[in-house]
Amino acid sequence: MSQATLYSVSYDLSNTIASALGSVLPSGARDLITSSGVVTGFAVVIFAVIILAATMLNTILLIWWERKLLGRFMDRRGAMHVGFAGLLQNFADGFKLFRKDTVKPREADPLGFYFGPTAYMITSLAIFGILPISSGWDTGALPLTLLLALAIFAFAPLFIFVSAWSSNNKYSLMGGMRSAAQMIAYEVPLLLAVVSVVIVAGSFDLNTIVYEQQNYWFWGPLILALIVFVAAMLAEMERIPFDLPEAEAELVEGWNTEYGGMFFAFFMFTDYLRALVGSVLVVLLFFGGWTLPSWVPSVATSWPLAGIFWFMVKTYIVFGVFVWIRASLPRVRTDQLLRVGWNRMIPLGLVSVFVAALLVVAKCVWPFGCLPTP
Amino acid sequence: MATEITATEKPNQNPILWVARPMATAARQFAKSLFRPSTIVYPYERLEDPEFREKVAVASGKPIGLGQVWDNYRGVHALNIATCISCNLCQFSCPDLCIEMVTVPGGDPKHPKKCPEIDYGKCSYCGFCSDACPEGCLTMTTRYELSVTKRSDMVYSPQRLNEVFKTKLPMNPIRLARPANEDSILLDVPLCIGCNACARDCPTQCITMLDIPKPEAKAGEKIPKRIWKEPVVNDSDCVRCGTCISVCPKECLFWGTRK
Amino acid sequence: MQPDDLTRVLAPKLGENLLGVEAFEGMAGRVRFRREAALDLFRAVRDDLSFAHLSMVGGIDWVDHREVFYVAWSDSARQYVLLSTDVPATDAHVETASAVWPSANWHERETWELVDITFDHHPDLRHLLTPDGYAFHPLLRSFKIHEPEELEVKTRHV
Amino acid sequence: MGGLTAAQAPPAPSPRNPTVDLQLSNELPMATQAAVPFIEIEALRAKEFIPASKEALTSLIAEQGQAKLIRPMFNWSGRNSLFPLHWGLACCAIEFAAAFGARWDAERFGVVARSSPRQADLMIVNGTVTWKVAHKLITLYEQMAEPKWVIAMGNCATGGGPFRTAYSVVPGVDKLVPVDVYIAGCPPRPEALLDGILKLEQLIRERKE
Amino acid sequence: MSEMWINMGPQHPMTHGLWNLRVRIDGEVVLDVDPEMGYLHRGIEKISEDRHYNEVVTLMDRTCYVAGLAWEHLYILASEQALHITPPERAQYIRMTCEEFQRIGSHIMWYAAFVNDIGLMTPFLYGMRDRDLVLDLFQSFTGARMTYEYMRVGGVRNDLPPTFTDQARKVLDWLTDRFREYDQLCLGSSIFHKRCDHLGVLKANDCIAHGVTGPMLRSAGVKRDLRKDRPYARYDAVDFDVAVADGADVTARYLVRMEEMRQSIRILRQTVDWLEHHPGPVMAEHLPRWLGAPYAPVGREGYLLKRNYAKGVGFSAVEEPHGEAQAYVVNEGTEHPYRVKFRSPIFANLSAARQYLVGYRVADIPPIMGSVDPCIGEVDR
Repeated sequence: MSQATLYSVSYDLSNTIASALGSVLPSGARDLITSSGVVTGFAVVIFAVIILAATMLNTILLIWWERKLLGRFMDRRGAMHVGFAGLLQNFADGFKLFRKDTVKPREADPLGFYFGPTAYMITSLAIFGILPISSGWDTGALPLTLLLALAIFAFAPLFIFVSAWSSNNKYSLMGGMRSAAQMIAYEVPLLLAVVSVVIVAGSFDLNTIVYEQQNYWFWGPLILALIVFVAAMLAEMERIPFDLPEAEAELVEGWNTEYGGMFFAFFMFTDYLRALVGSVLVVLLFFGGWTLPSWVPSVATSWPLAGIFWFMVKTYIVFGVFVWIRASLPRVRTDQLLRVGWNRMIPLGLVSVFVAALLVVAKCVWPFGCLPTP
Repeated sequence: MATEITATEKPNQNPILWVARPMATAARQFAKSLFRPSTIVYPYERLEDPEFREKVAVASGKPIGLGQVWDNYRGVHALNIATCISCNLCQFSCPDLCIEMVTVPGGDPKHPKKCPEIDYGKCSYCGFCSDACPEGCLTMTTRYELSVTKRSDMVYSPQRLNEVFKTKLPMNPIRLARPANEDSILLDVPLCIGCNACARDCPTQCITMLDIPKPEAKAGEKIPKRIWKEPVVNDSDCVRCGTCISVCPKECLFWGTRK
Repeated sequence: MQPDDLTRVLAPKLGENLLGVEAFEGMAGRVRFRREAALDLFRAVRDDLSFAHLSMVGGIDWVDHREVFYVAWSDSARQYVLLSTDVPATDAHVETASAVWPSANWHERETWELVDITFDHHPDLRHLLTPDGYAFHPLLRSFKIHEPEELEVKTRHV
Repeated sequence: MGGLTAAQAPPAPSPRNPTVDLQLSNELPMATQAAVPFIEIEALRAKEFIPASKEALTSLIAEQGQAKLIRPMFNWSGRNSLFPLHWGLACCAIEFAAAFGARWDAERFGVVARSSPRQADLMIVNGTVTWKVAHKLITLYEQMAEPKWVIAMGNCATGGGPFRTAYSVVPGVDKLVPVDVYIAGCPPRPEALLDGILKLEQLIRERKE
Repeated sequence: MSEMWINMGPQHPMTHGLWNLRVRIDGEVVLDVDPEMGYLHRGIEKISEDRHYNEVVTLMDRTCYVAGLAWEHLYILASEQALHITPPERAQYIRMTCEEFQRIGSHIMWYAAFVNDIGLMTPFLYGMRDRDLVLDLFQSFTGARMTYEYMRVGGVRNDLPPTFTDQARKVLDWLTDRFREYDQLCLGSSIFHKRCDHLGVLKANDCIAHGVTGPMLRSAGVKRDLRKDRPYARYDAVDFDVAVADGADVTARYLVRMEEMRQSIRILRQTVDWLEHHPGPVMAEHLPRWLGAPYAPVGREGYLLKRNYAKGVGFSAVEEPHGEAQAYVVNEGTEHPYRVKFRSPIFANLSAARQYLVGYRVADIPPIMGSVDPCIGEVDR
């Protein structure tokens, strides 16, 4: 049997369910249910559910991971009394927010007020439909995965601004404007960093990009691009030191000041969802995705789902670095942030594009090695 | 950096690589707290628990509970009803007016025994009452957990305070010595009518009524109608509660320095 | 700086409006003046005696009259000075010091609302500590705080 | 020694007062015994890495049964993630902050302060409430979304504290908003605040609607 | 965006207390500010008039809740002057020890709140952790963490426990190391300098004109410290330097406060040594009966009508952690002070808010206000 992929797993599952269902049904219905069209459609649904569940679980785990790590950075324990080592803490938070009232301010615009956070979450969730997490565990042959992911990723400021504006609060409005400004400002360096990776890999397909990293991971030669990418990602994820839109010290809770209950949960959840996207992209673009260096003994990778495992480990370590940054740096100011974005990050990104071009021309660079021959 | 500071130890903490220094500090703290953070896992570990202080707080090398002397913590009061003499000093010393003297069983009907009832919703835990208590029967313990769901549960009756006393919590060991030059109760002799009120109500029974000679009636002078007794205060037994002054109908007792 | 030094400088400026300079422990002295000469005194104290730093303005209600006192600090003499003036309770007003020392602004607002002493020509005489429109002046002696039942607890019933 | 000096050692028992035992008791303080048995499930989580959630859930399901799972579920989530409103009124705010500090770390219980009243479900009134701030407090309370709770922390919030005779102080925040848990203390220790929060969790646990 | 007013407070993460800063902004630029105080006005001066001299001490802890012992010291000094009482020397040293520890505790609290304002979350927890050590120390001899009720007219309530000196030295050693860590987290970060340099500048002239004192004044280069200029207690007997910086900005205030903590450690090492070797009484002898007791059992109206005490006026000024605090106590020969008036340093520092906030950005308000270190309890009283 060939290696299990996400699609094959869901297809098998769908097939099993269909035949089990069909065995107890009369023959006409059995034929309908076990027909290839129904099974395939059912497989697609299962496929989506798996992705959704895995994403949500991972995001919640990511919040737990941040809380525990942050606790240790701060010489305390973090959530620990709900569930094993506090693992159920975020489920409790989620349930509670789900049950809690959402108060809509009287003057708020209802359409934007409810549409903003919902669209913010849905668009961010959609990214996971196209991100590969191991070989075969993806939606299949989309040639422009990276571009599509970044395009969907860039929707967010719009929805943030819509929800901030609709909640009719001065703090929300200021937070929304800051958010829009900084996301737009950092979109350019983000794309420049990505472009340098794309130049080296020669493809927008994330699978190909990972494949191209089999000899060396890109973070070594493209360290400049990595720095630009991480900085821009921090700004896009709105994390310290670039968490100006929800700067607690001056804007009460930033653009989600007026949100409570489920919509606040959407915001909180989506923030971490985007953090997960960021970490995943860093791993995919610069740290070889689910692959391990060739000197690692094959026993580490030969068992099933090893690719997913190592991919998750890398993702969580990358996110741990984000937490480390959060624990040790203060917040910058809006004008400084924008100045850094336009004056430093864009030139650095251009330089990294140049470096990437040199890398392609040189093919082999000491001490990293050569690019794989196509 | 434009700012200069006159300092003995110049803070030579200029940035290295923009942000490397704080990140290194945070990482160092991370490594330190990986095994045992400074957090006290509160309902299970308690600072006032001496065993915890010795085994974890001091031994772990963490700054938990350094410099603790818990016996003198000012928490809930403990009242020993048996030794309370109903002198009201705690009530009068209370700056927050949270102590009320209520009758407890045990006194004689003429002379009911009164013990403090404390409203912890008003008490500011200043310790004046336990400092004032001449018998040491009202002390403060290390108990501090006082969350209730009904406001009226915060009022501790004398019996409830007595229960706290029976639990033998560590109690405040500091007892203040009485001042050397305490004032005494003096008598404004011409005003006294010998009514015995002060001796009757004295919580320590340190006032005795002594007979005084009835003066001879002189011509043109009326002998005042009174009982021919006069209070004499035993200063060594007196706790200076001032009950006698307050019950005196003629305001003839007052504070002063005995010659 | 001694009280005599203060008198030497202030007497020519204020004339009979200077009621006297007394010694005060821990201070350069206590200057009593008539309120008519307030502004002259402030200027003299700040410019001639170099008390450039006004620390405190306060009022005391002596029932029959009210007293306004100012505490100022001199960096050169390293001393405080206390200035005080009496104003009648029925007509309690005095010239503001905030033209001379800007720091008097809030102190005078506070004194105005708590002790009911009006400061003439004050730039911004609004309520500071009490809510807007608060009609009482709590630090007057006639303003009682205890409710009767609260005092009841304290009275002796043996 | 003349004047007032403090005797550090316990004084010799006076003839009138022979029973006062000022020695340090070797037993655990009474408060410990009083507070621990309130929920057995919590007791299982004494150490961070003891798996207690399984037993907790099993016993929950066993006790309540499938049909009654939802209400306990919501109560469980409600009591385990209390977000207090982040504001400081007076002295107790400092102890409130200390409870969130490294030593007591209220986040262990899922208590995370939120600055916006919309996202908070617990208002900890940590200090003296004056009449000037009273209507803002009520506004904040009304801005909080249901379900919401109020803890009156310290004596000023409970009954005005030392300032209740003053002209500007509300004698107890229960005159303004309904209070669920009162914590006495002036200010209460951070442990006492956590104890009050645990008390509130117990209240929510027993809540039936 | 056109101009608009926003209210920062009374419930706002920036305020560190209960006050309202009304800000007129244009985009992100601050055009005007108007602090609105009084949300915590508890009438302490009025309540004091109805209290016994020693009972006012309980209010002093709550007046400034981060520097309770300094305020107790302030009030006690003024009362002693008004009542003509001199405390014994050991009591004065104990008070100095208290005040310096309180300065460290207050400054650590400032540090924790201030770094939180610029978005640094971690040092807040470090600060609270280390401050708890100081509070533990206070608890070991006063019996409370924050509201001590320790000082009395004529001395202090009780002597220090025998273990105090060892524990105090341990705490001082620990804190010395931690202060280095604090500097690494703030000064070692270039983002901190980007945020705080040349921010909230208030030059020396403006400081003096608006009555600004304390670290804000010293950060503007004015070397004024009441402990040196007008020594109270026994500050003339200890050796220390006044921390002065010349930046007049937020960084300078940071540096001044950190240096003050180091100087406090220096003072504390001297006073702790002194206390170890000089036992003695901690309460003045021959106090009047109603004051001599550390409690006030008979101080009610009506019981002391036949006594007359000497009248007097007391004034004291103390270099509190936030600046120069002053007290003015009028003794009219009764058991209650006739009038108590306090001067809070932050009251004056906040009144100059317009001088150091206008022209900066909205994001700069929290760090600037954090560097002022507002403690609203003592402003509103």
